[in-house]
Amino acid sequence: MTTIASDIAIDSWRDRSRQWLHSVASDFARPARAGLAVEADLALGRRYLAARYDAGFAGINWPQDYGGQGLSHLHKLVFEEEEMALGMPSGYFGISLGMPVPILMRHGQDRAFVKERVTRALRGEEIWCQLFSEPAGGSDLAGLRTRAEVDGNGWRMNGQKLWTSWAQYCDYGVIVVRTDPTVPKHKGLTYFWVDMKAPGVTVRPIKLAGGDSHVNEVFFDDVRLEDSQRMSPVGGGFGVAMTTLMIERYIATDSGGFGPHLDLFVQTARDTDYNGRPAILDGRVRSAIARNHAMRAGLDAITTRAMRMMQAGMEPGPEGSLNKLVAVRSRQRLSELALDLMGPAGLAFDAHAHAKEDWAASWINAPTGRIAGGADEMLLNTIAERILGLPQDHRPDKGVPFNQIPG
Amino acid sequence: MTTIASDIAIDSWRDRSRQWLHSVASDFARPARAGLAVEADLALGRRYLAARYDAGFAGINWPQDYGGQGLSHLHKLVFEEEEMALGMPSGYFGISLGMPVPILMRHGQDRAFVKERVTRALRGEEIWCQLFSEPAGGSDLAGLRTRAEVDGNGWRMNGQKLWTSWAQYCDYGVIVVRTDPTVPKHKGLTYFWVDMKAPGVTVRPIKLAGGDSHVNEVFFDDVRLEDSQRMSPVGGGFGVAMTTLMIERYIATDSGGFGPHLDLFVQTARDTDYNGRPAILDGRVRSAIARNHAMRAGLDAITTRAMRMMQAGMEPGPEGSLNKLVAVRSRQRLSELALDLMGPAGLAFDAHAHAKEDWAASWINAPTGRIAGGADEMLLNTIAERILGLPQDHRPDKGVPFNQIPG
Amino acid sequence: MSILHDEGQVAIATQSRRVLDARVSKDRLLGLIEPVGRYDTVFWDTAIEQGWTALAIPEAHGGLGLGLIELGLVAQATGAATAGAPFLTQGYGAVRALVDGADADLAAAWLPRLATGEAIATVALAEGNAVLPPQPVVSYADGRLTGVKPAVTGGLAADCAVVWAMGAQGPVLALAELGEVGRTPVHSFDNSRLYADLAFAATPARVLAQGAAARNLAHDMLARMAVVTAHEQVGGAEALLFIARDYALTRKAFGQPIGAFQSVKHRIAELYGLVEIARANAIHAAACEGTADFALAAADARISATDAYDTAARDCVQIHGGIGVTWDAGLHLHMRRARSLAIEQGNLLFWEDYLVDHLVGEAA
Amino acid sequence: MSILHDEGQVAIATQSRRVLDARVSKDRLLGLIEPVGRYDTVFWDTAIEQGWTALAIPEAHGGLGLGLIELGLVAQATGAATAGAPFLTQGYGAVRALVDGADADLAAAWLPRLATGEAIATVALAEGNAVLPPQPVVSYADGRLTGVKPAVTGGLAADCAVVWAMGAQGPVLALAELGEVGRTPVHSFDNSRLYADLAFAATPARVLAQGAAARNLAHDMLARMAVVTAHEQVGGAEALLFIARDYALTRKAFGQPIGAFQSVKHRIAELYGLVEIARANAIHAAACEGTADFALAAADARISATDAYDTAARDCVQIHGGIGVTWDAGLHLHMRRARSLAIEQGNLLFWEDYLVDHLVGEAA
Repeated sequence: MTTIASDIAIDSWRDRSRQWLHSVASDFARPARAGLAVEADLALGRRYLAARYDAGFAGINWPQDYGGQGLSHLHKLVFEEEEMALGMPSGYFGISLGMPVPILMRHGQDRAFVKERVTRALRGEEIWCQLFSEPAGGSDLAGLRTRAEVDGNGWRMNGQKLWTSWAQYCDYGVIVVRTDPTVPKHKGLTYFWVDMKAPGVTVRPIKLAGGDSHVNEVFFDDVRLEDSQRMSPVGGGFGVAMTTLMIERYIATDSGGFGPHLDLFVQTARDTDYNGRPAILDGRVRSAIARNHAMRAGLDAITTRAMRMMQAGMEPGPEGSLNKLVAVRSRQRLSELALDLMGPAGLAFDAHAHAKEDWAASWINAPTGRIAGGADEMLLNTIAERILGLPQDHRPDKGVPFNQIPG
Repeated sequence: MTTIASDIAIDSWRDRSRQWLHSVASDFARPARAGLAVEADLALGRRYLAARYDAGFAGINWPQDYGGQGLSHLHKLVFEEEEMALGMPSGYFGISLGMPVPILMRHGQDRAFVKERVTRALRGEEIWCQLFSEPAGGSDLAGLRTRAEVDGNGWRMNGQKLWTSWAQYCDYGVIVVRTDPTVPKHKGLTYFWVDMKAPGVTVRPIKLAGGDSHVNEVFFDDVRLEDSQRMSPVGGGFGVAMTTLMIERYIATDSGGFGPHLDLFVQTARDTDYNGRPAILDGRVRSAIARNHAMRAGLDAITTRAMRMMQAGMEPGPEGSLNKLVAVRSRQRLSELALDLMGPAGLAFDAHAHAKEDWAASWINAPTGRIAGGADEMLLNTIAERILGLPQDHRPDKGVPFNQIPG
Repeated sequence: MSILHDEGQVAIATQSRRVLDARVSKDRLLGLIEPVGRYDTVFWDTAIEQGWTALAIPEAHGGLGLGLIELGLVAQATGAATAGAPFLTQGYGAVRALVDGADADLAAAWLPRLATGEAIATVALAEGNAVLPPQPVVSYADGRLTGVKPAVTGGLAADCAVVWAMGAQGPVLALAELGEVGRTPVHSFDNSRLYADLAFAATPARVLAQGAAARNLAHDMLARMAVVTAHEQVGGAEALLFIARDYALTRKAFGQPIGAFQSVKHRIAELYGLVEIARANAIHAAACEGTADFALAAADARISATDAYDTAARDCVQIHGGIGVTWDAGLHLHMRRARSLAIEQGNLLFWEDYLVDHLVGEAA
Repeated sequence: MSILHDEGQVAIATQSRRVLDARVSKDRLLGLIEPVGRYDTVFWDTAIEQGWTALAIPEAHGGLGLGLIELGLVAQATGAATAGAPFLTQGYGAVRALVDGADADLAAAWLPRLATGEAIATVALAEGNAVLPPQPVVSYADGRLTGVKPAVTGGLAADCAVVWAMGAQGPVLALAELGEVGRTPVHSFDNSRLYADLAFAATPARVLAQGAAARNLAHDMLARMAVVTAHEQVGGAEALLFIARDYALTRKAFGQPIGAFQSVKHRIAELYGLVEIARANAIHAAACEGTADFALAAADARISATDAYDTAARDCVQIHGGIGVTWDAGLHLHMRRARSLAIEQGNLLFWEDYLVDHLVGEAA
């Protein structure tokens, strides 16, 4: 990203980051992780986060009195870029430090408690998850059914959440529940944090199409919540949840759609023969490379510009929301084409391969990417409504009290 | 179409048709029409229809006592296939004989009058148009505003119609008007025929994007309609109109999307050099040819099967409705690619070229094809609702009296 | 030819669907995805019991003497059921080679056993990315085959294979028993396809055809297998179309069935178009068996069916949202099968080129 | 480099849009489609008055000494207005050739007149379908050009042209006055582009560069013109995006604005994506002027902009329904311009190959 390199301060920051990362690469980077089962890899990840904390690269854009570095969002992005390049085992903590913990910092009531949680989360000692989606909910956040009723000076929670990433390894979670079923859908929600080890909490991993099980069903059976665990006004949970989702959408940016880099496709196309000559000489393959290159370059330019604007203290444009929609969808097609080109070799499958480095893994997991964190159709609606001001879809449930909506 | 050729009766019919068509080709076929202005071409067309009538090829699947031949729909399709191959000037009468006149035969009250009209229409002496769409209507037939009020023993009509093909050359038309604005939209419509030369009728041609003007605005200013001109029960016009549209959708079938035959694209790709070798050797071009060939072959197979079923006295499946949707959309892209391949030569434009024989003409007129006779989106809705049983779109105007719908 | 099915054909279609609906279990199929070397014996026993193995084998050799149309109808049913064994298409290819190329005793030795399902046959033409390499590396000399054929479909279980190999006077098609052949399993995303690298080491084999005759026979086998595969793909795509339609009718979001949203509704309508076009091509191709149009019709069918199945898998999962990407929902059975069928015996690029070559008369 | 525009650049963008909104008349443009040889003098006078002709010319030669970023912003405005004269992009290509290749007196003879708009320049590189033929048919010898350059943009009105021709020691770039040159108009679907076949018959010309230098300069001209064209295409696509959005908000069907139907709504959202990606690429490319990334960035910009404009034309018309295909509605002004810009100076296939060649380091 030449534009960043042109910035001296950032430039030296990138050097420092790279320097440290390479100094610990032998212990933590991609080669060290090869073939590790999830549990072992997670343990390695915890050690990595501790080391990162001690080295002063944790909570880069968080206030110092929470153990952060007090630097800019841009500094954070630069470090993560270098981190991702080496394939450090930080993925397990991405959601935890990305959404729930910042929300806790902002809305947690007991500051001493908050401070301890934040530190432990930064050191990888504790992990937080985000409990939003539900079986009936799908993309419809306001349709949540999990409920909490007043119980003495606190609350009693019952219900079920779905698609909770890494819940099986989590110590705490943030959750949105219905505290008033008698008001219209999004008005009756409240935001809490919950102890995942508390009695009545059951976590059941869900195996995904690709074969892995990093998402979970979570059941709540008369789980006790203190009112001090509340992080929004009663009935004001929807707003807090939306900010979380916005953060999420903004953090998730990879013009490769979290699949392989285009260089890998070019390599595949050069190494594979088709009709007795390298496949890269075929017009269909060249077109796919060119179109994807142009698309990714555009998304990268959008991200770069957003960074420059943040640097200049400006608000980046809304076009950032395009990234996931466009990139993941294209990754799916490109992965299919790569498998086609590989021919018989494309039939092989390695269950431990990473989606960013293997076409079959990228292809089989692509549909999850198109749905997680906002399905394509939802993103298109968001763009159409929030950016272009087009009308909302017809919604029969609008303004109807939740308990009067036909199941 | 080998399947038809395999049928003896049809086979000999095809020979007879071809024989006659070639016997008059020198007077009427494509070469004879080259460079003719619309009026001259239309005059030629009228002479052709008279000849066709005298030769016993008019109204092929119509009852004999209306001057038809009393043969099957399949016989008709076979003849038209041969006719189209030679480029006979029958296009001006396609709508007239395709929709309005059959409706007149079925629903006209004064049989003597009907019989005379049918004969003259078959001989090309009179042309009928179809007055459905309106400025406010678009794809929404039930939203028509043109109204007819009871006036003594007849009706008085006022309003405006739009997109009426060949109206400037028409003697009569069939029309759907609102006779009761106090009932829900589609319930207040009635179906009439109208004399296009009657006082109060004004026809104004509309120039289209491609430069031609075969469609018109038609204004009705206190036009008198006798009740004998009514062709549906009062308030029962919607049903009759829908049958007309169904006929239309069924008649309109050309896997080339009414653009050039794929052979012309293959020719273009062979004659054009790209990167110093024939463009047909480029994978992108080959892919376009193969995909379009497969798509058209599928549509042709669907049509062929429908014909075989009709022959066997069976009801063809609903998949016929795919033809226009898929074919015209693909024609648009293929035409663009052809222009791209031609390079500088692709920039040239001949205002008199036919869309079926020229890429620029095909490209510039393709959008009209995607909208006329049911826009893509409407066809998709029809397929989804009528064939797959998916729910209708939300329609706020449903069940609301027409005069209470906010403009 | 006729593209309208007669009563017998309609019966085959309904019966094959009915029996598979009754006997194929999604959970059993899910259990076959990850382990290597296993296939759905219940399905295969059914295929034998129903006479599908005998369908396209001449009556003289204990078969039913039926053709591509009937086999296609069965393949459509097996495609809808994501059948857990790959032998039907491969077996048909081998049978055609035996019928057209084998001498009486060889045909008599194998065809009856293939008809009863005692023996399983496959086809090994491709090497690397070449579907039919002009100069195959696997060599034939003195009645023996030597060399490796990669990722042969059904290779882990087949008893014999029709092999495309290089002989002294150019390429040959030879039949080899696989008893002594080295089989290296290929761990795949669709393991019930039983892919194996077959290593021939001076393996005894009988020549079925050589030179031009071998090439023509191989091309005919490819086109015929393509038509069967196309039917299988159509069956899978149609099944996904119905799954998507039914889900869109029942699943609610924002207070209405998701099928009321045009993004879902039109996606399903477009799927319908892809499926019907592919189906029409497949039926047409089967009906063209033996005519001059066959090669072109086979390519039309294969191209539109591959596109339809891949697209249906992509879209049906997307329409399901989160539930669609779970292991247990099993939509990935179709997703995986759509890919494996797309790659086996020639990817889209191969069939596009095959079509254009035939169209402009530069056929190999 | 910077991809954030400074105040001066923002001013250029706003001012150029404002003045064109005020002075460009759709009816006048519609009147230019069918007749051959006419262009929008009001627009061109405006371009001169606004100093757009001087924008990229060195101050030493009476220009403003600005670069691709500024010219790109103007081009975006002219694209939005479907400007009725093609001289800006062509002129810029010629200016670059003169700046890089011409000796002092030749530069001094032409650049000031191009800056003031007294003279109009164009570029004639292509022959047949070759954007930059390795062996051009048009020949250069003894200071004279001979041969025909087909469908040269602006060829009917230009005073001089930079011509790609074959000299004794390989290809050359030469500047020729067009006074005596035979011009055959090409009747086009976008006639204000002023296409003409230019027939050189021993036409006096001055060499700007030869051999490798000529090839490099020609490639640089192509990439630079591609970036300007990309900005023009982005402007057009964005204009269509807004037209579609506004229509979807006002036009009603079935009792609600058509923008409430997802088929329309999502189509417009997808357009937004294409436009923003193309815009980002165009801005990035302009900012890369003179860097090693320039060629690749130019191809990225040209490819995404061509796709965005063609798609926007297709979809915006479709969203409008019947009214969209009328002559008077004028959407076909964009439809036509999207096609003419897609074809001029290299179609999508050319730029795709250009990109891949540079990416894998096989650049010509």
